[in-house]
Amino acid sequence: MASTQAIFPTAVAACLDAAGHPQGKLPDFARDRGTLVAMYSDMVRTRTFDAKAIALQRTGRLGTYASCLGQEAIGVGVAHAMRGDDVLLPAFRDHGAQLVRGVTLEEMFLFWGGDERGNDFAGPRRDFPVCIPVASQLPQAAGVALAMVHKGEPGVAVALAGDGATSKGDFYEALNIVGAWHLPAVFVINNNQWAISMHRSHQTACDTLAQKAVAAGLPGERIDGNDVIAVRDAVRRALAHARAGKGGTLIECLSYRLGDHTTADDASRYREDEDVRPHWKAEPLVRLRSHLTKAHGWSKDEEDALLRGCQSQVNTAAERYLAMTPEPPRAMLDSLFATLPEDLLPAARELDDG
Amino acid sequence: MASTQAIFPTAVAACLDAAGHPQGKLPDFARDRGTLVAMYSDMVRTRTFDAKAIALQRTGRLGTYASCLGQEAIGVGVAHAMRGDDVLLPAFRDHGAQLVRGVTLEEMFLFWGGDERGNDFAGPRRDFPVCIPVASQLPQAAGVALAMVHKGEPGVAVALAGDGATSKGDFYEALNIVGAWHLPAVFVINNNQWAISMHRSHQTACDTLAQKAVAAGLPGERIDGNDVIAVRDAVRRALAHARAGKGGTLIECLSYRLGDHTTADDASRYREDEDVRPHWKAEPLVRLRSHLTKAHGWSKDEEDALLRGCQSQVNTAAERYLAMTPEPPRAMLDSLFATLPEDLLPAARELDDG
Amino acid sequence: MAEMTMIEAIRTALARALEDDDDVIVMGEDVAIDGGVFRATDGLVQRFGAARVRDTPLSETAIAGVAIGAAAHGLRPVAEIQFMGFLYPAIDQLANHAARLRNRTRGRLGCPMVLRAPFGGGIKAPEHHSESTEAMLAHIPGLRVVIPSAPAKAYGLLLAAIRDPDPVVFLEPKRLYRSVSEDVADDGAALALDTAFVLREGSDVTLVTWGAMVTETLQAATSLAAEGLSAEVIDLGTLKPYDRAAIRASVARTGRCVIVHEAPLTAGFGAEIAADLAEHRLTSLLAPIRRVAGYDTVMPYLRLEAHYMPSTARILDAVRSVMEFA
Amino acid sequence: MAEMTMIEAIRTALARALEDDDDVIVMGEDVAIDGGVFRATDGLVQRFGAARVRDTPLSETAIAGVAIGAAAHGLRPVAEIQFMGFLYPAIDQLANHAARLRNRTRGRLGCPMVLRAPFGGGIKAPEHHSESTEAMLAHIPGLRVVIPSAPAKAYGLLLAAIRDPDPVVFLEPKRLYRSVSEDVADDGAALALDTAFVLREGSDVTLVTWGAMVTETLQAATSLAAEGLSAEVIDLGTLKPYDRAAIRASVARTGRCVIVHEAPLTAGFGAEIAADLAEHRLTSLLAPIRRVAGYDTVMPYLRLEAHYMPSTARILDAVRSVMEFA
Ligand SMILES: Cc1ncc(C[n+]2csc(CCOP(=O)(O)OP(=O)(O)O)c2C)c(N)n1
Ligand SMILES: Cc1ncc(C[n+]2csc(CCOP(=O)(O)OP(=O)(O)O)c2C)c(N)n1
Ligand SMILES: [Mg+2]
Ligand SMILES: [Mg+2]
Repeated sequence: MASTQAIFPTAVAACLDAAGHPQGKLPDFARDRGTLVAMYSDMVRTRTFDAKAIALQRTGRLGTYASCLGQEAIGVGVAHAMRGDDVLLPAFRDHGAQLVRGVTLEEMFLFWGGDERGNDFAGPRRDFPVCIPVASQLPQAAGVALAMVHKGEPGVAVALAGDGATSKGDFYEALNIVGAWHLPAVFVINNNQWAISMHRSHQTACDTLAQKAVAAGLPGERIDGNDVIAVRDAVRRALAHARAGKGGTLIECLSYRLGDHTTADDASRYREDEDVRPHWKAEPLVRLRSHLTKAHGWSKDEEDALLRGCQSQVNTAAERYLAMTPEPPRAMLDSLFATLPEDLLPAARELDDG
Repeated sequence: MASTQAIFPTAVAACLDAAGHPQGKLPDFARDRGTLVAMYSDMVRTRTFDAKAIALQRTGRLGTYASCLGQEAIGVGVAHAMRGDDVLLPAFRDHGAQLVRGVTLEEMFLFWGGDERGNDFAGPRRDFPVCIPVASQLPQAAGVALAMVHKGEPGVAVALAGDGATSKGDFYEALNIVGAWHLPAVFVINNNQWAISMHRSHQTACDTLAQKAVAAGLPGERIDGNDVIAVRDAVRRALAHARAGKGGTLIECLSYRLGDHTTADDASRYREDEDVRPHWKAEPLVRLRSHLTKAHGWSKDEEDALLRGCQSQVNTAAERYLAMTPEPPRAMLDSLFATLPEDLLPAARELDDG
Repeated sequence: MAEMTMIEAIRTALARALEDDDDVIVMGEDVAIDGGVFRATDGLVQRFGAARVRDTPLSETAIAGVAIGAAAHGLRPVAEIQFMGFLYPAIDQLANHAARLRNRTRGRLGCPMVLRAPFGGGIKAPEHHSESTEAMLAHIPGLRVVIPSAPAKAYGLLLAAIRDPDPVVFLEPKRLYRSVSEDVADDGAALALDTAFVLREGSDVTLVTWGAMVTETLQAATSLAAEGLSAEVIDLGTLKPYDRAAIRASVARTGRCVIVHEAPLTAGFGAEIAADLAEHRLTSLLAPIRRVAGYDTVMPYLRLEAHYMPSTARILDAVRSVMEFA
Repeated sequence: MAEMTMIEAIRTALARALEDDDDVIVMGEDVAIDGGVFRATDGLVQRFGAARVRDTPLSETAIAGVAIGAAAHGLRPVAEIQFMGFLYPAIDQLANHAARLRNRTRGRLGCPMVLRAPFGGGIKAPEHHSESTEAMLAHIPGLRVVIPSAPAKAYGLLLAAIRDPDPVVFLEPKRLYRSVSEDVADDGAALALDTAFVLREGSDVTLVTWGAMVTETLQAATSLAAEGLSAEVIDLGTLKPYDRAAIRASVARTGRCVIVHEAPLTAGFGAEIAADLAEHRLTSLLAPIRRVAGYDTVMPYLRLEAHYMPSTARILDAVRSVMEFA
């Protein structure tokens, strides 16, 4: 029972308050200016990418896009806690995590622009592509963890999912098998309070999402998802736990979806601006910037340089993406199987001719 | 949090110990001799049916059959707690519950003998037929509960499922929607320790199955499933709770599968006789009989008469079942739709001719 | 009569059904306050209340299972799966339960539910938002599969589906949601299920299709007419059970058949139609039966999507090849 | 060489694969100590240990999803679904992930998994234990569907499936598990996938089938021979992608085709074969293509099951009707 009772404190672990004041002693890594600046920079880069992606979509140059506005700390914190030999299984709102893992901005534009090459990352070769069917990446994460155990690799499978995802059977079956098989897998829930139009309070009668870990005999934790230090620290601990052979963890990160669900959504249909406004006060970038400024002398110049740098990186990547010619039509067949079966030759010929 | 913390006591509620001694004050209904005798009789009738079904299967006169040996108290206790306007959604091992609900012995033989007419109960017209795909009856129970609420009926949907069923996504999705929608549904888990060859300890890392209710924000309870009084009492309370508009409950009943999984199974492949033997000491019939004898003067004559009565009822039903001619082949089409579509006319003709 | 898009016609039919029958409820992800991601249910919760127009948690298995339980206990649930690519977790409930409940209880319990799902590509949607897996569903005995191809048909067929005593999967070609409008009378009149629609009469070749591909198919027929070729265009309307008689009759007259669908070729529903003709109208056939279908691959992401979708040109090529056949 | 039943051949192939390649793991419900409900994995856990032969919790979605994740990360999982009727909850993972992973990552991640499932009726099993839904799976682009029809084929095809770099659904006709035995060499030799087997050569009519129905089909061919009719019998072996060339070539010679399958007629896989012939071999056809298939209804409970299963007599009727056709 020990493991399951641990989650009952509904307290939300945070390292910084909304104004950026440390809450008690910070974790070791968070006392290093360079580390904090790296995390901050990645959050800014993520937000810059996000804004550009929305702009491209609005002008018809990108497909439907899911903004991560206000949730940058989760992806960035998670990926900063991970090692190269871990594997990330992202959902569709985890741009920050993908960027930190080494997926390039150009690859990300390609993916959201509707080009499969965007999933053929040059960087984290074993990371999974974005997963669209909600929660279906979670059983796969258990499978990756199983392969790691089997091969004696020291890695951990880390999957991200939303609050809505916790209602799916997949989530639960995966969590249960992680528990039953004692697998090195960490599930991080981005509880951004919304699943399209459904508020978290209607998604489940649970007080917390972390308590769902109780159903699998796993430890669950609640973290302030606007606090990148807290996210990273919680994931770091969960990864160490898993790497030590102690099994998986469910981490609920509390955040807020400041934007629409996707560019195809209009959140004003189901929530008021007044509901959203207070959450701007708690958003993750301001918080870490305040802390950096107060505790590490982060300057206006540094900030400006960072913003300019991110903007130019993102613009360059967007230009490269836009300049890239689409694949030839028969690319839709070429990677379906390792070797094209004969059955598909007529289609391949048609596509070549067409 | 109150609702979810309630389950943490791992204590198992029981009214009688294995020797039939009352543990504290018995619930009101359990002080009435007639009520106890009725429950006892239903358990004996269930066990008699069970033995006959196995015998018929062994001689090729019934299909594969799932014995409920040792688990009679669960079905009988559940159904005795229910009212006529409740709806039962049974799994495949809930013969006791079906019998008490009014499904006839003959209908049950028909079903297990491979005849759909066995599901066309004359008695509980709104109860569901036996559900084979594990856990798939649970979302349906939520749907029945929804219909009851919608129609202003005072009923509760009661579904039975096994310990293995609690690993399925269906179980969890159903439980979650019962919680989220506050539906009058009660899920009773027959934790008979086995899912075919998998012991409960491998099915999930949870210490209890009742704690899985925590994932849905529902109350969960653990009951001694060999104690028909305790089962009935727990279900009675859960039904009252649901009828009062307070929502659903998950009840874990601890029992033991004394027989093979089904007549197609050979449990000696995966468990030792020594593992099973101690559980015979806790089985439900002996327990209630001891209590009846000690507290209510249940006599040897009464016992003999009961056994004889059950035997003759079961034999008569079996004979009627065996004498019943199968439906004509085209019955396989006649109830597929409310009205046979034209598309099926050629098949109907073929079946009529063939 | 009012001019409506297909999405408006669907909404109007849902409102009509909710109005007419208290047992009708609407449920699905985002169907209430948001009005559905395509707005099919816009305004319904305001009009009929949150008890009858219900947002579900994000769980497709539960959506289908709850609909079944509710239907068996006397409601007429109209459940929505947000996109057909997310329907797979509901198939177990559909195939193992919805489609069987009446049969296995020999009529004691019915399952008058409708499962709506937008389907098909061509709107440059993200991955998994463009599937056409109607053939998988049409293989399940006991299930009806209905696909409207225009606003008035959507209205009449949806009402028929809701009133039908058996389970219906109602697949809505999302490419047509807003692309065409026509006059629709909100008169509560249902259209007959299991009956094909002849969209255009013709004598030289029979074109059979359903859903969004009626657009390209009718375009092809128009082009052919300009060339002096008379194409009959049949819209199945109901895929299972489908109107074999209508197609056989048409092909008996024309002697030629081209079947058009967006789903992958192999084991697509076009195969069933061709097979039926190869058995029952072989001697009428003057030319091979051609299927113009999606390629046997995953619907590509949006940059290549247009190359996947069967085009008017591909239909015309196929028709010409069967016309030239001798 | 040893005489083996199909279940023994499958077990032997699994042992061989486990022996040859450390990345192969076997997983499913009751596959370890119990050796599988049909004993396909009997003795494997004792020989290869509980880390490689794994009992899973009762959760088919997880079984498929775990297999995908493990395959993508370098293992070669052979997962078992206990009965095909319980495969539906795995379809989402199969269709939306297993079948697509290589394509959507442009080859970066593969999915070399095998999902085994016993299928088909005729053993008087309980409800939901007798399905044949191979056509649904064969419609999914990117998936291979393989069905053996005899012990040696089961051995060779299963090894091929396990070694294949792409996902394979391996459907085992459970009616044949113990009904026939033949010599099987445990020589580690795989059979070619995607290639049909000509079980019997003939010149008058082509009978196409797969799985357990080879029994009745061969019986029919024998009866026909006694009447002086020469039937060619083709066993597909792989349903997707299937050996269109072999069937077209046979029908080009015989001019007549009868397709036999146990699954319901409508949108069954027989439709695909007939449709392919109606397009590519129309001029060779001397008679209508007949499909002898299950009726479009739910497999009945055991008392009526025999009336559902396509019988030798029904096959003979169909063959006679195409032979008499003029
Ligand atoms: C299985 C499935 N059902 C429905 C959808 C459509 N859909 C996309 S995102 C979404 C809401 C997801 O909510 P949540 O899990 O909280 O993630 P968030 O969008 O908030 O990041 C829905 C319903 C889907 N992608 N997958
Ligand atoms: C979804 C599904 N998977 C597999 C099976 C095969 N099967 C039948 S019973 C069973 C074990 C069920 O265990 P449990 O839920 O504990 O019920 P019990 O048999 O102990 O009553 C299995 C795996 C099934 N019926 N349904
Ligand atoms: Mg969310
Ligand atoms: Mg059990």
